[in-house]
Amino acid sequence: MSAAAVPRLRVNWLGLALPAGLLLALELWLRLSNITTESLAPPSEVFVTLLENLANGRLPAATLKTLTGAFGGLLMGGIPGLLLGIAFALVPALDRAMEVTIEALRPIPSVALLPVALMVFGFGYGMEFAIVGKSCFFMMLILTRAAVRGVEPRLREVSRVLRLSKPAMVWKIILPAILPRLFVAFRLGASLALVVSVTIEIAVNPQGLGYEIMTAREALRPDLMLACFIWIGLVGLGLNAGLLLAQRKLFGRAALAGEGVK
Amino acid sequence: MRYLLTSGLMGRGVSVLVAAGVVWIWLLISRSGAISPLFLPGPDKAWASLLRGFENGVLLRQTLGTLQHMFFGWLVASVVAVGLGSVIGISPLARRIFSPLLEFLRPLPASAVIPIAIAFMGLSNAMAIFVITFGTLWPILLSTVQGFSSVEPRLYEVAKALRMGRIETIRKIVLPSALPDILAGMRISVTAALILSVVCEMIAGLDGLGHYIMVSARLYRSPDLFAGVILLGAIGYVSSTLVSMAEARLLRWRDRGH
Amino acid sequence: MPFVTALPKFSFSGATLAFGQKPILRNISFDIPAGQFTCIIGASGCGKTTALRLAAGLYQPTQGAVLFDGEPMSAPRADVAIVFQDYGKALLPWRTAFGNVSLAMEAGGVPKAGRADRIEELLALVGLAGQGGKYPTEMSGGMQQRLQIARCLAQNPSVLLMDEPFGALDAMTRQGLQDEVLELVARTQTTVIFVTHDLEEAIYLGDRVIGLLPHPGRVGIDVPVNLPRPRDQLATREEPEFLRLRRELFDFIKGSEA
Amino acid sequence: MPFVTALPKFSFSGATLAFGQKPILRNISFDIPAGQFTCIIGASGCGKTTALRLAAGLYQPTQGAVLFDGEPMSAPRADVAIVFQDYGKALLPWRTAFGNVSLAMEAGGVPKAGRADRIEELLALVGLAGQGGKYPTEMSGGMQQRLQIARCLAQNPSVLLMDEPFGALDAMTRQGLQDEVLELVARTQTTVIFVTHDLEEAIYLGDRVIGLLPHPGRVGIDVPVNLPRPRDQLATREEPEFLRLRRELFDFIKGSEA
Amino acid sequence: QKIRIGCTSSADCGTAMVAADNGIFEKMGLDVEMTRIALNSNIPPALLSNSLEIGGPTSSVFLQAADGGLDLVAVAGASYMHEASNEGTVAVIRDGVTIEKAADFAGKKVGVPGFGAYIHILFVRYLMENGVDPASVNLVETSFPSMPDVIRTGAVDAVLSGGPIVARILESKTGHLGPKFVSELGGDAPIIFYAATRDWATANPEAVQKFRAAIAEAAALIEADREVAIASVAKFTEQKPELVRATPPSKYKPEITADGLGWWLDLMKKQNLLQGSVDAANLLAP
Ligand SMILES: Nc1ncnc2c1ncn2[C@@H]1O[C@H](COP(=O)(O)OP(=O)(O)OP(=O)(O)O)[C@@H](O)[C@H]1O
Ligand SMILES: Nc1ncnc2c1ncn2[C@@H]1O[C@H](COP(=O)(O)OP(=O)(O)OP(=O)(O)O)[C@@H](O)[C@H]1O
Ligand SMILES: [Mg+2]
Ligand SMILES: [Mg+2]
Repeated sequence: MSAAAVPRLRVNWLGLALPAGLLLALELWLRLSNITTESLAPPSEVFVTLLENLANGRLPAATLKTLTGAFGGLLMGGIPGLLLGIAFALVPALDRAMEVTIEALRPIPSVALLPVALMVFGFGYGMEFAIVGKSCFFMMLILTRAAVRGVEPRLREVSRVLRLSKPAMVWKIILPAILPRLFVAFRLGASLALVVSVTIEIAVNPQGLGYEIMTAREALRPDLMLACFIWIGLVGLGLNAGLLLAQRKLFGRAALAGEGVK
Repeated sequence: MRYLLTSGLMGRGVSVLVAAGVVWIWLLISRSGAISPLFLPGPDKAWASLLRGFENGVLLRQTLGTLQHMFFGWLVASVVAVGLGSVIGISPLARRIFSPLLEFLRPLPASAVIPIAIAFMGLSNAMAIFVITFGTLWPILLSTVQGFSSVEPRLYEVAKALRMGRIETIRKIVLPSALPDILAGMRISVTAALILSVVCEMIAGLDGLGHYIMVSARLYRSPDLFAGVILLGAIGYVSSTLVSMAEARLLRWRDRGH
Repeated sequence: MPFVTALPKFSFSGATLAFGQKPILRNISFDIPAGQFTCIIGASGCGKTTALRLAAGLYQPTQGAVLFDGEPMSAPRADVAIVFQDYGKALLPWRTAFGNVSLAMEAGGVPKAGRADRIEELLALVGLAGQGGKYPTEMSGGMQQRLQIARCLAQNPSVLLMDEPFGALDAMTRQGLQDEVLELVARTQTTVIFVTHDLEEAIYLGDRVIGLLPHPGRVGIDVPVNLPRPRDQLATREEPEFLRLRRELFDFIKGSEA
Repeated sequence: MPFVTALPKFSFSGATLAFGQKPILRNISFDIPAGQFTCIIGASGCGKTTALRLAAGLYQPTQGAVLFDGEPMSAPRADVAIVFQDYGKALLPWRTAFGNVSLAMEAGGVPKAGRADRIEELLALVGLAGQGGKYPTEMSGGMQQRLQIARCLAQNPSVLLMDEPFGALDAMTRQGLQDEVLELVARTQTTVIFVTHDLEEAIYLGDRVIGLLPHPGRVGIDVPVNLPRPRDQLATREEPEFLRLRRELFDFIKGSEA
Repeated sequence: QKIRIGCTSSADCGTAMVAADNGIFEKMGLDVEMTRIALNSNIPPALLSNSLEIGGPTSSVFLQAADGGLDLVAVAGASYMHEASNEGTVAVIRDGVTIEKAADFAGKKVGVPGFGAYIHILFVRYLMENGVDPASVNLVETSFPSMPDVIRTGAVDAVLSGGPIVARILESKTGHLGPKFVSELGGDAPIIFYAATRDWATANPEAVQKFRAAIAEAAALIEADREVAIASVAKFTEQKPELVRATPPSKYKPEITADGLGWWLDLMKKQNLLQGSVDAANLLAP
C-alpha cells in the first residue's frame, strides 16, 4: 500500500531469481538431452546473438518500426475507444442501440482480415495502424465503459446537482475517478498493441520485430528467433515500467486515488 | 422516453436495427464496386456460402473445433489468472517474486509463442489451449490485481477487526469487491480467446474456423472467408452476451438503490 | 408574514414514490413559501432523505408532482444546493478541501481570479480555516461534513437542502454552525429544507417543522414555530413555546414508532 | 467498586500518534478497567476517532503504548468489535443486511445451522426486523448505522468500540438503542469505549467521560459519572448530578474551542 | 522508378537475387529492391495493392489468384521442376512408422507445409495416381521449421518436406526417408515464376523487357557457377551458406510458357482447387 514510498531503483533480486532459474533449467536440458529442434536454442547462445544484433543496430531499427506501428495504432484506436466508452456509459440509450453491432464486430479477429487489409493498405504502417487500431479501439471501449459505470453514484449526483455541463462532468468527475483504471487499460492496450503489431509483422508486413522473428525462423536460426523473442519481452517490460513511472510522475496522487490512501 | 429506450425489448430491437443498417451499408459498398468483390464480397454471397458450408457439414465441424479451443483456453486462463492475481494482490512477497517474470511474458505475442509451444507439445489441442491461456491471461490478471488494490480501505479494516484470515478476506471481501473488474477482464478475455483460437488454428493448422478462413483466403474464396468471419462474429456475440448475463446476475447489487 | 399569496417555492402535491412495488412515500402534500426555513423530522428510515431527493430533482415522483416556482422539478437546478447525508461519498477523494469547494464555483462559471478568496472565506465560515490543503481522507468525519456544507454554499444557492448536515458534529461546533446558517439565511433570504433527527435543532432553526410517519412515509404533523428571531442558543431554548414544541414533537415521534 | 487492583482492560500510557510530521494525539494516558463504560467527547477533529482506532489496534502509536490485558495491542482482536463512524463505507455493498451480519459469524466460525436465527434476533434488536433482504444501498443512513451495530454484536465481543454509532438516528430510535446497549452491556459485562459528540448521551451511558482537547489531541478532562444504574431516560436526565455534569462538560467543550 | 520484387525465403527466386547482387539490374537501368515475404499467398494481394511491382508466387498460388479474379500476368520464369530438385522433395517418416508406398499413407497423419500449395497438390496427385483416396490421409498443416518438432513429439507420422529440413530430421535420428513422391511423378512445370499485375505490365513494357533480359543473364551466370547463387540466396534468406549448399540446387529458366501453366491448371482442376475457368495463354505478359 505504501508502494509509492518505497524508493524505485532497488533491484528486485527475488523477482530475478525465478526467470534465472527457468533459463538455467532450459540451458541444461538443451545441452544434456541433445535433441534436434529448429525452435529452441540454449539461452547462452541466444544471449550472445541478442547482444550482437543489438550492437549492429538491427534490433534497434526493427524495434523503432514496431513501436511506431503499435503506438500509432494504439492512439488511433484507443482514443476514439476511450471517448466512446465514456459516451456509452453515460448514455445508456446509445449503448443499447449499438450493442449488437459492437459486440458482433468486436470479436472478429483482425488476423482474419489481414488479406483484406493487405489489399487496401499494402505493406507498411497503414495496415498496422488499421489492425492494431481495431483491436485497441474495442478494448479501450469496454474497459472505459466498465470503469465509468463503477464510479461512485453519489459523485455523479454531485455533478448533477452542481449542474456541471456534460464535458465538465467528464473532465472533473468521471476522468479523475476512473484515472487509475484508465491507466491499467492504457497499459493493457499498449501490450496488446505490441502483440498485435508483432503478429501482423510475422504474418504479413515485412518490417519490424515480427518480421525479424519470421526471417530468423525461416532461416533456421532459432537463436536469432529467440533473441528477438526475448527482446520483445524486454521492450514490453521497459514500456510498462516507463508507463508506470509516467503515471506516478504526471498524475501523482490523482492517479492513485481510490488505491487505498488511508 | 429514455426509460423506454433503455428498457428491455425495445432497446434490443433498436440495437438489432442498427446492426441491420450496418449490414445494409456493407451491401451498398459491395454493390458499388468500390472494393473488388475478391476482397469484399456482398453479405448475400457470404450468407449463401455460410448456408452451403453448414449443409455439407464442413462449417459445423470447424465451428465446434473453434468453440472447444476457445472455451477451454478461456476457462484455464480465468482460473489461473484469478488465482495468480489473488496471490499477487494480497502478498507483496509474491508480487516481488512473480511480477518481473510476468511483466516480461506479458508483451510476448502469443503468435510467436506457438512455435515454442509446438516444440514442447506438438500439434495438439493441449498446445492450443496452452497458447490461448497464455494470451488471454493478462486482462484478467491485471484487472484482478487492480481490483484488489482498489478495495475500499475501510473494508480491509472491517476484515481485520473481524480477524478474518487471508483466504477468507480474499474470498469474502476482496474478490466480491474486485468482481466488477475481474468480470470486465473476463469479458475482454473471452474475445481474446476467440482471436487466439483462430490464430492457433491458422498457424498450427488445427481444425477450426481459423484454418478454414486461412485456406479460403489462400484460395481467394472470399465468400467462404466472410462466412467464417460472420460465424466468428456470431460466436463472439453469443459468448460475450453470456458473460454479460452472468455479469449482470453477479453484480445485481450494483443496480439497486441510489 | 406578508399577506400576498405568492407562488410557493416548493409545492409537493400528492407526491408518491415507489421503488419497484415498494411504496416509500405516499401522497406527500405541502407548500414551502420562498424564504421559509422548514425542518423535516421523523423516525429512522421513514423517508426523509427520499423526500429531500425529490425536492432536489434527483428522484421523480411516481405519482403526483413536486413543483418548484410552479414548474415540475424534473432535474437538479443550479440554484438548489443539496448537502448529502453520506458526506464521505459525496466528496472527490482526489481533490483537496480547497479543490472540492472550488468545484462548485467552476461549475457555476465563477472566474478563476475571484475564487481563492471566496473559498478561504467559506472554509473559515465552517471552521476549516487553514485546512484547505487537506484531502478528504485526511479529515475527520465532522470536518468532511463541514466541507460539504462549504461546497454547497459556494454555489450561492437560493435554496438549500440539507440532510442531517450536523450529524457528526459536537455540540459546540454544531451550535456555532447552526447560528452561521441562520445568519446566512437571514441575510440572503435563502429557502431551506433541513432534515434532522434532533428535535431541538429542528425547533431552534425552523419556521416550521414537518414530521413524517413511516411505512410508507407520509406527513404526520406540520407545525409552525412561533419563536422570535434572531434566536439565541440559551434564551430561545428556555422559552415555554420551545419546550411545548419539543414535547409535542417528542410525542409524535414516540407515537410514530409504536 | 471492587478493591482488588485488577489488570486494566485497556491501558493507554503516553500514547502519541503522528501522521508524517503532524502530531494528531499527544501523550494520551488512561486506564480502562474491564466492564467499564467509557465515553469520549471532544470537538470535531480533535482526535476521537484516531484514539479509538488506536484502541482497536488499527493504528500503532508512534510513541508510548496501548496495552490490552497488559499486552501491546499490535493488531485487531476477534473479541474487540468496532463500529466505524463512516458506516456507508464499512458495509459490503454486495451483501444484503442479513449477509453483512452473517459475515461476522462466518469470520467467527459459527456453524451455519445456528446463524439464521441469531441474525434475525440481532436485526430485531437494532430495529431492522424483516429488513434482512435489503442491500445497504437500499437502506437509509440510520438503518445502515444500525446494521453495522448488529454486525458488531454478532461478533460476541468482550469489548465494544463505538464511533458515534447513533449519529444518524432520531431521538426515539436513539434512546431505544441506548437502552438496548446498556442492557446488553450489563448482561454481558462488556467493556465499552464510546465516542460521541452528544454530551447528554455520554453522561447517560457512561461510567466515566473523557474529554479530549484538540491540536494535538490530549486528555483535557476525565470525570466519573456517579449516577445509579439501571438508568432511566426520564429520571436519570433530571438528576442534579446529570445536570451538573452536563454543565461541566459543556464548559469544557466551549473552552476547548476558544 | 523503383521496382520492388517480393519473394519468399527460398532459393526459387535465385535469379532475381543474383541479378540484384551482381549489378545486372543496375546495368539494365532498373532500380530494384528485394523484399522478403512471409507467406507466398501474400504476394498476389501485395502486387494488387502496389506494395510490390513484381513478385514470385508459386504456380498454384498464382493460378488460384487468377481463378479468384486477380488480374495478374506471368512476366518471366524462375524455378522449374527437374530431376535433382524433385529428388529433394520427399516424405520423411517418423521412426517406428512404416510407410514405403502410396497405399501406406492411408489412415496416417501427415504434415504438409501448406494446404493448396505446391507440395500439397503434388502429393494429392501422387496419391490419386496410385489409387489412394486422398480423403483417407489425415493431412495437417505444418510449417517447415516445426517439422523436426512434430516428428520428434510424435504429433504426426510423416512430413512432406524438402531442403535442409530433411537433413536435420535425418541427423536427429527421429525419422527416415520415405517415398520420393515428386520424382516418382516427374514433371518439368514451373514451381515459382515472376508475376505482376496486368496493369503494371502493360504500362511498363520496357521495364518488363529489361527485367526478362536481366533474369536471363542471371540464369546463365548461375548455370556457369552455382556458388554465385548460393551466396545470393544465403544473403537474401539469411540462411547459413552451408545450409543452402546442402540443398539440392534449383533449376532456373527465364522463360515461362502457357504449357507449363497448363500442366498445373489440369492438375488443380482435377483436385477441385479451381472454381472458374482460366485460360493459361491469357496469363502471360506480352
Ligand atoms: N434505492 C432504494 N431502493 C429501495 N428502497 C429504498 C431505497 N432508498 C431508500 N429505500 C427505503 O426507503 C425508506 C426510506 O429511506 P430514507 O433514506 O428516505 O430514510 P430516512 O428517513 O432518510 O432515514 P434516516 O434518518 O435513517 O437517514 C427506507 O425503508 C429504505 O429502506
Ligand atoms: N490519515 C490521516 N492523515 C492525516 N491527518 C489525519 C488523518 N486522519 C485524521 N487526520 C487528522 O487528525 C485529526 C483528528 O482526526 P479524527 O478523525 O480523529 O477526529 P475526530 O475527533 O474523530 O473528529 P469528528 O468528531 O469530526 O469525527 C484531524 O485534524 C484530521 O485532519
Ligand atoms: Mg436519511
Ligand atoms: Mg471521528
